This record gives sequence, structure tokens and C-alpha cells, in this order.
Amino acid sequence: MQAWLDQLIREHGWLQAVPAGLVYTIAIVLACKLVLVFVSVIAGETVWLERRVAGRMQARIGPNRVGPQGLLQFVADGVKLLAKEDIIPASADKIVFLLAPIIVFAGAFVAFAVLPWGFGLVPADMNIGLFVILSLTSIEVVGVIMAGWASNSKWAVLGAMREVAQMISYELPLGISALAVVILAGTLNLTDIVVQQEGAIWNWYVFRGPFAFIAFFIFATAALASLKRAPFDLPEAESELVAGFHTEYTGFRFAVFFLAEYAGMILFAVLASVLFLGGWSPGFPVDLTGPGMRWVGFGILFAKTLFLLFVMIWVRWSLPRFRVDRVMYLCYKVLLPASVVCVVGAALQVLLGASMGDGGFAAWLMGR
Amino acid sequence: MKLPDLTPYIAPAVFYGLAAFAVISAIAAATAPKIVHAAFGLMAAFFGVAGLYFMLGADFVGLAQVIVYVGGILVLLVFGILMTGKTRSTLGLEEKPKLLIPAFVGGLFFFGLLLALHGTDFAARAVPPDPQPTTAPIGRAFLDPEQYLLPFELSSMLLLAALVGAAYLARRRRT
Amino acid sequence: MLGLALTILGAPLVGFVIQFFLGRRLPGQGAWLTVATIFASFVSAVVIMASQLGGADPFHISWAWFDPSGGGGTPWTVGIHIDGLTAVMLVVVTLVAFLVHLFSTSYMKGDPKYYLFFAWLQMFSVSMLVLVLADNLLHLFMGWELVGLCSYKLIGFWSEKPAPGNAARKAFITTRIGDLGMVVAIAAIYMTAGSFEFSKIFEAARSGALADPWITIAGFGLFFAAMGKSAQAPLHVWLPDAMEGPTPVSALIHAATMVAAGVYLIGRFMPILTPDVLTVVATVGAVTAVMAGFIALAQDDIKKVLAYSTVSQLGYMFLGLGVGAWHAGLFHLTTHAFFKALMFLGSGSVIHACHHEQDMRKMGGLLKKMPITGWTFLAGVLAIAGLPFITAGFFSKDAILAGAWHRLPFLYWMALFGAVLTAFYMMRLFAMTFLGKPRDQHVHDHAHESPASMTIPLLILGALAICAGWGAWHGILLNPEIVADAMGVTATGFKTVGDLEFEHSGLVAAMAITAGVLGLLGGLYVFRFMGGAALDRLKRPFAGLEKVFHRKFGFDELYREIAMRPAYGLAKGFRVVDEKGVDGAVNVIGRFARDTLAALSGRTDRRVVDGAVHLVGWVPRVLGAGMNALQSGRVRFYLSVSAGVLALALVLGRIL
Amino acid sequence: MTIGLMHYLVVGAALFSAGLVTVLARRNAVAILIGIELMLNAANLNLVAFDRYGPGGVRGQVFALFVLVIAAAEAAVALAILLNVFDARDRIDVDAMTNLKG
Repeated sequence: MQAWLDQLIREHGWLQAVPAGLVYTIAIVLACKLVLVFVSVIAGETVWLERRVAGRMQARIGPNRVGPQGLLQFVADGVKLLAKEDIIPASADKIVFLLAPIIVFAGAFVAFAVLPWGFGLVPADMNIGLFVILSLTSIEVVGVIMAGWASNSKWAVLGAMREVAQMISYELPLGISALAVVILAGTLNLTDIVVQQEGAIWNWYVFRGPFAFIAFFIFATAALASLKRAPFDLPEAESELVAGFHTEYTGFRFAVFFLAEYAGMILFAVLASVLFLGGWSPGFPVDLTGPGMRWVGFGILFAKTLFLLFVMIWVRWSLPRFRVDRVMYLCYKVLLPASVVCVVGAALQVLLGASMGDGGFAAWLMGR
Repeated sequence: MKLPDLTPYIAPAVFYGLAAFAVISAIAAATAPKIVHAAFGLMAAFFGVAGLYFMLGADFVGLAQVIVYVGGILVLLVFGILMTGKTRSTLGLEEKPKLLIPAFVGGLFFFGLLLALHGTDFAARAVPPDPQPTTAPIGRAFLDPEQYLLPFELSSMLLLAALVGAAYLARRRRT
Repeated sequence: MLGLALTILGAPLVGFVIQFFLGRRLPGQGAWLTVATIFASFVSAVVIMASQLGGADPFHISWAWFDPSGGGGTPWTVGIHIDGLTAVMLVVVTLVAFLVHLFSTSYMKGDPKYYLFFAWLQMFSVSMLVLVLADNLLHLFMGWELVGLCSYKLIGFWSEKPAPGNAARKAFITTRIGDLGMVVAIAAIYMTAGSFEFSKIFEAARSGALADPWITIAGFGLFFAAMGKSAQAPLHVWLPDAMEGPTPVSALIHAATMVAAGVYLIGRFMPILTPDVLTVVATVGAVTAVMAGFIALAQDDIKKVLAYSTVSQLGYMFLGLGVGAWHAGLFHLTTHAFFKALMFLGSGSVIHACHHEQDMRKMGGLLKKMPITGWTFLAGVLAIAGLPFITAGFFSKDAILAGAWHRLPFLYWMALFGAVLTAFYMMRLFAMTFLGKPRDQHVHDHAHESPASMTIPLLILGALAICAGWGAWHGILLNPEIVADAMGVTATGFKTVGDLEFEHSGLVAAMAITAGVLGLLGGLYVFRFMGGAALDRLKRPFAGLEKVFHRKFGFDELYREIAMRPAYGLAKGFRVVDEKGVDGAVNVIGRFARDTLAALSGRTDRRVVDGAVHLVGWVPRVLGAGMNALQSGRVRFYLSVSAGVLALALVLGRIL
Repeated sequence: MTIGLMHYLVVGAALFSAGLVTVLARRNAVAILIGIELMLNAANLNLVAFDRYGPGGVRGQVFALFVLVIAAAEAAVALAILLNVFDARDRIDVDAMTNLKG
């Protein structure tokens, strides 16, 4: 981004009068705003998508009044939530109660900064991008537990504890299965990972060997679970816990939690597309690095994301909820060992691939 | 009109901001009347320190700090607080620390450390080189038998032992 | 080639790990998995042998393992060495192991530890393969010890019964005694040659760095180890007892893994064995061959007969090695592997059919009931007896005899006599088991032919027992030149191997043929047609001898007398000394002290000492009351004080 | 106006002292753990700072990561022990833990 800014400064004389640092700062703030607005809008539309899909699956229509096909429904919802009374329970711990939504929101949104939306369309192209995402999403956990505790309500505390236990547990298979791709790719940089998947469809990491293939499903399952989406929605099981950790939140603060949840969905959908499904690669060789073509790549990635979002919604409205001990069983006794196997397998794949060379397995076996 | 160039001031400003944030949070952790507040103060301090790591060019350590300390240890501590409290009133959540002697000792200690720092010449570089990516060198250092492979494996054994030990200790007793 | 070698090792190793940890849960308890992995090894081994026989160069690769000097020295290595000898061993080991695995799938059916049996069987094969593929002595030693461990687990597989456990311990301890020699040899070689690697060791022997006396010590040490592993007198006692293990294990031990290790070791180290050592090797081999033959003559347990015949045949192999006809010794190892595996699996089939009856006196007439087992068994018998021209055993044994004739004629005569014995007792075994009338109608009625997974290995091995020697006409199998080329050395102090062509013509071969046929016909006549009364009459003059043979020359009793009884006696003696001598003295002193000194000291005690003690006690009590306040058990208090003191030290240290 | 090694060391010293005060002032064992974590963090900050201003390499960062591992193990075991103490005593006040007999 700095290169682009430098060019901008060079081309526009009046900018040269402004100190460079200030330009950078303003540009960074603007970029942040842009991502924020963009993600918020997508998140809002995802809510709309969810409601529409749910409607279809239950043989009803869903919201279709506000805007074309109800596309502006989230605006109406937002306005309604903003207009509501902002209640802070009397026995709540006020400071923590107010801080919690901010932390959850920050945890969910900051991670978007390192996602590559297209070649070069990265707000912050870090060389350890994947690690950044994994660590930033763990911040959300703290916000959840703060919210649960500060509400001073047993539903909130129980929901928060369940949720935190679940999120922390599923972070392990999530991270480890992503590691399988990292080992195959040899980098943590998300742009590089996508670039390696360009070309034919079998270059996508999900199709590069059995371990990455399994890892993809582990990743998807673990992502669902750490997003508290059905069938892993025990922390918010409305029949048991009212609404989980945000039971006591209303109005704007509730909207923030709500938005953060859908932002998390988008985050993981994009991440899964980038890691396993080739990112902006359409599945056949085409150069998407040019200035205009980047936005085509963006569209392709966006389509993949939408598809994954649709799958998440589909799963939610199709499957019944897990029992709480089964959730932990699945995590620690199924997904975690399986993901470790994937990582070891991927490492072996890399090692063997390196030692086998061009001739492949048969040539290697015969000592060439 | 040319505005003064503020670029050289950004880094110090960020440093002082982060340092103040970390230290104030730490002091809050030390003095907060509620233990949960202390824990959240600790979290803020963690973030401050993580920011300082980034300033030091140690991005990997900084992120590890966030994922392990904030995502792991801190949550564990808060869990500990919640599980060792029975009801709100007797939670032990409300505890006014007796600060007089500890503050005196702590202040004296800080003063002593400052004196020690002041009198020591560390032979440090005034301006370090540009930060390089650290993830790969750290990984190589960990897995190099000549460097830290043995401690690395030992620490994995330690973690395993701690995991098993903690699970064993914390299991529910049938009484 | 590396890939193939790693497949040979890796496939069964993976099989072992999976089988050991997950075998119980796999469908069919995972037996098919181990069969498949060992088959993969076998296929790779065949490919390797084909390329070696086709004249490929020996393959060698090694990796640094660790540096014993901590840096700067030559690292110890692990590595893979493949030459003609290795290739042949690989095929033999993997083929026999594969057939044994296949056989076991039926034989062990219904055993509660079914999956575990296959896991250890697999590991046994892996160990042997490690040993064979090793490129240095240390690496070989690891395989060597692994073989010992696995044999211990397998012989004692039915450890809930006491006999297998004892047999397993006996095998383990006896071979461990032999391993002392191995350790000595390793030390001697490393000290002088400075390396464990075979090629470097041979190089050192050639250049004179590895010279007398160390080369002789190393040779004797290696042979001592081989004696333990390959059951040469007087360390052979464990092998017959090892029959307590499941029969497939016996087949594997006797044919391909355990006992072959010793022969392989000596074969591999031929280049550094001095004439003295070789003479000892040959002599021990010949003595063992004859002695074990006698013992086998007087055994009634079908597996015991086979066990002693193995000991005897191993003696032949060492004889062959010792007289310098080492290709013949190894050739015999190969053919013996086939027909001995065949006969063990055949006996397993018989035992299986007769509901675990092993006593030959209760068998008889089984040939009609179990045609496949019986006829293949006959092939084995003919092969081991050396029926001329068509069986594999003939070629290999003849080559050994020819070698002995050239080198040590006296041993040749012994060996020839052993050949007669061999044919005789093997025919006895066959006649008692398969021919004649059933001696125990109950057992006979139950007998039935075994399922296909057991007979197929028998058929394969039967074919091999006959055919494996035919290549010898053309010098294909274990062609001495190929092997010698591959090893890149010739035995020191001897005629070169090339001089020892197979000498099938002439006096030697004629005598060998006569011996074999004589033994076979004699055995057939005596045990098939002579009948009970005449047999008894024939036996009568030899009653005393038979008793000696039946007692196995009293080795077990001998060891009990010279090793175990003295140890027990010593222990008993110590106990007596302890109880009577030491305790008595203590008691005397104690009585004196109690009666005389104590009275005296009691008085002193109350007056003087107590007063002082009270004084001493009073002081700390007063002090302690003060210190008690400090020793509160409160962590924070301790910490405050120490931190405060540290802080003060910091500050004062700077200011002052 | 550059930030040197000393700046970081002073911050580290301050954090360490704050941790010390926490440990000394609190009776609740979890709070004491909080103080210990603060002190470990201070040490870590020093390690990374030395690494940055030292001769190069990643030695300091590697050590910081080891400290991280130890801290995680320590927190897990300590909390397990505290839960046990809580089971036995119904409180986790360190001043009350003056004998080990449960």
C-alpha cells in the first residue's frame, strides 16, 4: 500500500506539502473505515441471506419488503436496534459490561485486515497473515467471557463458560488443520498461499493429497464450532440458556455482538476459500494480477465465500443440536487426532515429494 | 506553507502510548479491588506488551503472546476465578488489597531496578537494523539440533506432563 | 534401490505399529494387513535380488547418527548395505516370513491374543531385516538384539502357561551369554579398526590395522555370539525348548530369522576370520551336527526331532563356513530355510489336525488323511536327507562335504556319518507320523486336512525344497563369484572361493549319495516294515545309548550342576553365614550391652545427661518462641521480606 | 528522539514491580498467579528488547517463547491445584494455606 501512496504523493503536488506520516496515517484510517464498512454491509446482507434461505427451507418467504427482495432489511433492523433503549442491568459490572462488545467487535473485525481479497487487494499484507488471524480471533474469547461475567446473570455466565470452553477447544483443530496447508505451502502469507493455488483446479490445496482434503473438512467443522453455529450452538441454545452470553445486552450493543458473529462467519468463509479453495483462482489458468483483473479475482473469491456462507446456513437449518459432552468428544477425540494426523501426513508428503523428485513414486522406489 | 514533518515522532509516540497503557494496566491489575478487574487489567497489559513486541520487530512473539497469554492463560485465570467463587457476595471477587507494605516494597524494588539499570552499560546498539521477518529464523532455531532442538522437545514434554497432570488434578472426585 | 530397501523395512514396521496399537480393532484383527505388508517386502526383495543377480553393483548408503565425541569426531552411522549375500538373505527371510504369516492366519485362529501374535511376528521379521540390511556392526547389533527380544516375546507367547515362559527366559538368557562375545568383538574391532562399518573393518583387516591378537579375539567373539544365536553346542540348549512357542514361530525361528542370524554373521565376517577361528568354527559345527543327530534319534515329540535336526543342520552350515566353503554354508542356509520351514509348518498342520497332540507315538498313518501335508512333508524329508540330484538339500550338503574333504578330512567323515544319521531319523519321523497303522485311533479319527491358507504355504515351500537347488547346476543361485564380487573380498588364509566349485562327481559325491540313500532306506525299513517286536529286539543293545540321547547328552543337567546349583549353594551358604555368624555375633554383643553397659549408662544418663539436655532444650524453646512468629507458613510474608531485602540490596549496593 | 534499549528496560522494570506488588498485596491465589504472569511478561519484554538491540539473531525471542511455554504449563497446573484446594477448603486464600494436610 505504501508504494501506491508514494505514487499518489508524487503525482499530486498538493500532497507533498503535507508531511508523509500524516498522509500515511490518514490513508490507514481510511482503509480501516473502508474495510469496516464493507464487512459490515456484507455481514448485514448475510443476515438477510440467512433469513431468506431459512425461509425457503421452511417453505415460507422471509423478509422481502425493505428494498428489492428485502435486501435493505438489515438497515431497517439496524435502525430499530439503534433506536431501542440502551439498558445496563443495575447489578452489572459497568466498565466490563461496556468494554465487552468492543473487544468482541475488535477481535472479529481486525482480522479482516490481513485477508487477501484479490491480488494486491490486501489492507495489510503480512508475512504471517494466517497466524495473525488465528491469534486475533482468540481475542473474541475474552470479550465473550467479559460479557458473560459482567452481566451478572446465571444464563450469561453459563453461556459464556460453555462458549469459551468450546471456542478454545475448537481453536486447536482449527489451527492445526490450517497448519496442514501451511506445511504444504511453506508460508504463512495468505497471498502467497493463494498464488500457489493458481492455475488448474487440482492446484487448490483441498485437492492436493488426502491430508489436505481431510484437513479442509476438519477446518470447516472446527470453524462452525468456534463460530457457535448450529449444530454446535449450545452456548446460545435458546431453549436452555435464553441467549447465552449476550442475554442481558440490548439495542446497539446487541447489534454489535450480532454483527460480530456474522463477521466471524464471513471471515472463516473467506479464510477457508483462501486456504483450501484457491482463493481468487477460478480453477483454470488465467492471469488475475493486472490492475483491472484483480477485481475479477475479487468477484471469484466473493462467489466462493458466498457459497461457503450458504453451506453454513444450510447446515444450520438442517441439523439438530449436539449434546454438550458429544461436542467435546468430537473435538478432542476425533478432530484433534485427525488434524494431527493431517499435519504429520502433510509433512511426510512434502518430505517424500522433495526426495522423490520429478519421476514420482515409482522412480523413487527403483532408485531411478 | 509547509507543515512540520511529524514522521520521526510517530514511533516514540506509539512507544510511549503503549508503554503507558501497559504500565497503567499493570498497576490497575495490582490495585483493582475486584479480582476479575485485575484479570482484565492483566489482559490490557498483555496487549500493551504485545504492541511493544511489534515495535521491537518481534511479530511472531507478539502474536504468540496474544494467542497464548490472552487466548489461553488469561481465559484459564478467569475460569479459575469463576470456578472458585460460590456466590457473588462470598466470591472472593471483592477483595480490597492491603496495599501499604506491598506498595512500599514494590516501589523500593522499582527504584532499585532503576538504579541498577542506570549504572549498567549494556553495550547495546543505539539504532537497531531494520526488522526482518522472524518466523522462519525462529522455526529454524527451534529445529536445529545445534541450537534449541533439545530444549524445544523438552518443553513439549513439559507441556504434555502439565496437560496430563492438570487433567489428573482437576478431575472430579466422586465423594 | 533405496526406495526398495526402505519399503522392505518400512512396510512391516508400519504394519507392526498399526497392528500393535490398533490391531484389535481392525477387521479380522488385522492379520491380512501384516500378510500384505510382508508380501510387499517380499516383492521388493525379489526385485533387489533380480538386480543383484543381474550384476548390479552393491548398494551402500549411510546416514550420520550421532557423534560420540560430541563434535569434531567421526560420527557413528546407520546405513543400508545391499550385496549378493544380503539380497539372498532378504528373499529367504521375507519369503519364509510371508508364508509363515499366511500359515498363521489359520493356525492361530481363535487365540485370544491373535492380533498381538501378528504384531510380534511382524516385528520379528523387521528385526531380522534390520540385521540383514545393516551396513555396520553397531546397526547389526541393534537388529541382533531386537531379534532376541522378539523371539522372547514369541516363544513365551502363551505366557499364561509356565513352560513357554521358562523356555522364553531360557532362550533369552542363553543367547545373551553368546552376546557377550558380540560385545567383546565389537569393542575389539572398534578399538583397532576405528569404525563399525563393514567395508572399513575389512579394509582395516587387509591393511593390517586390525591384526593379531585383536582380530582373533574379534573372530572368536563373533563366533561365540553366533553359537548362542544359531544354537551350536554347547549353547544349543535353548532351541529345543523354544518349541514351547506356537509352531509358526518355530518355523520362523528355525528357518529364516533367529538361527539364520548367526550363520549370516559369520558369513558376513568371513574376511576377518583367521584360520584358527575357522578351524574352531568347523569343528564346533561338525560336533554339533553329529551330536544333535544322535539326540534327534531318540526324541518322540515331533517338534523336538525337528528342533534337533535344525541344530544339526546349523552345524553343517558352520562346518561349511569353517572349511572355507562359505558360499556352500550360505547356500545350505537358503535351502535349509525352505525345507525346514516346510517341515515345521507341516508339523504345525499335523499338530493342528491332531488337536495339539505332538507325540509321534500317538500318530501314524496320517498320509491318507492329510495328503497335501504328508506329500509336501516327504519332499522336505527327502531334501534334508539329501536325496541325490533332485532335491535342493543334496546340492547344498554336497557342497559342504566337498569343502570339508578338501580342508579337514576328519570332519568330513564326521559329517558324512551325520548325513546318514540325518536321513535315518528324518525317515523315522516321517514313518512314525504318516506311514503305518494309526497308533491312537482317537487322534486318527480327528485328523483332517488343514485349510487352504495352511496348505498353500506348504505347497510353495515343497516346490522350493525340491527345486531351489537346481540352479546350482548352472551356478546361478548364490554363485560364489557373484557373492564374492559383491562383497569385494575373499576369505583370508584360504584358497579363493573360486577353487571350490561344486564337485558333484567323484568319490565325495558318491559317498554322500550313498550316505543319504542308506539312511533313508534304513529308516524306512526299520520304522515302517520291521514291526514292533523286531524293533524292540534291535533297540535292546542300544538301550543305554538311547537313554543318553533321550536325555540330550545331559546338557541341561550339566548346566544345572555347574551353574545353577553352585549359585543356589552360594546363596544358601551366605544365608547360613548371615543367620548364624553375623546375627550370632550381633546377639552376643547386644546381650553384653544390655546387661552390663546399659545399667551403668542408665545412671549416668539420668543425672548428667538429662540435666544437660534440659538445659539445651530450654534455650531453643525460648528462641523458638521468637522465631515462631517468622515461621508463619504465610507465603506472602516470606516473599515480602525477601523482595524487600533484595530491593534494599539493590538500592544500597548502588548508593554505597 | 529515538527509542533505545533503556526505554524498554524501564517499562519492564515497572511491569515487574507491578507484578511484585500484586503478588504481595493479594490473598487470593488466582490473583497471585496474575502477578506472576505480569512478572514473567516483564522478563519476556526484557529478553525481546535485548534481542533487538543486541548482536542479532533470534536468541532472545526463542527464550521468550520458552518462557511462554513454561507460563502456560505453570498456569494450567497451578489452577488445577487451586481447584483441588478449593475442593478441600472452600477457599483459595494463600494465607489460609499454612499446612499441607488436606
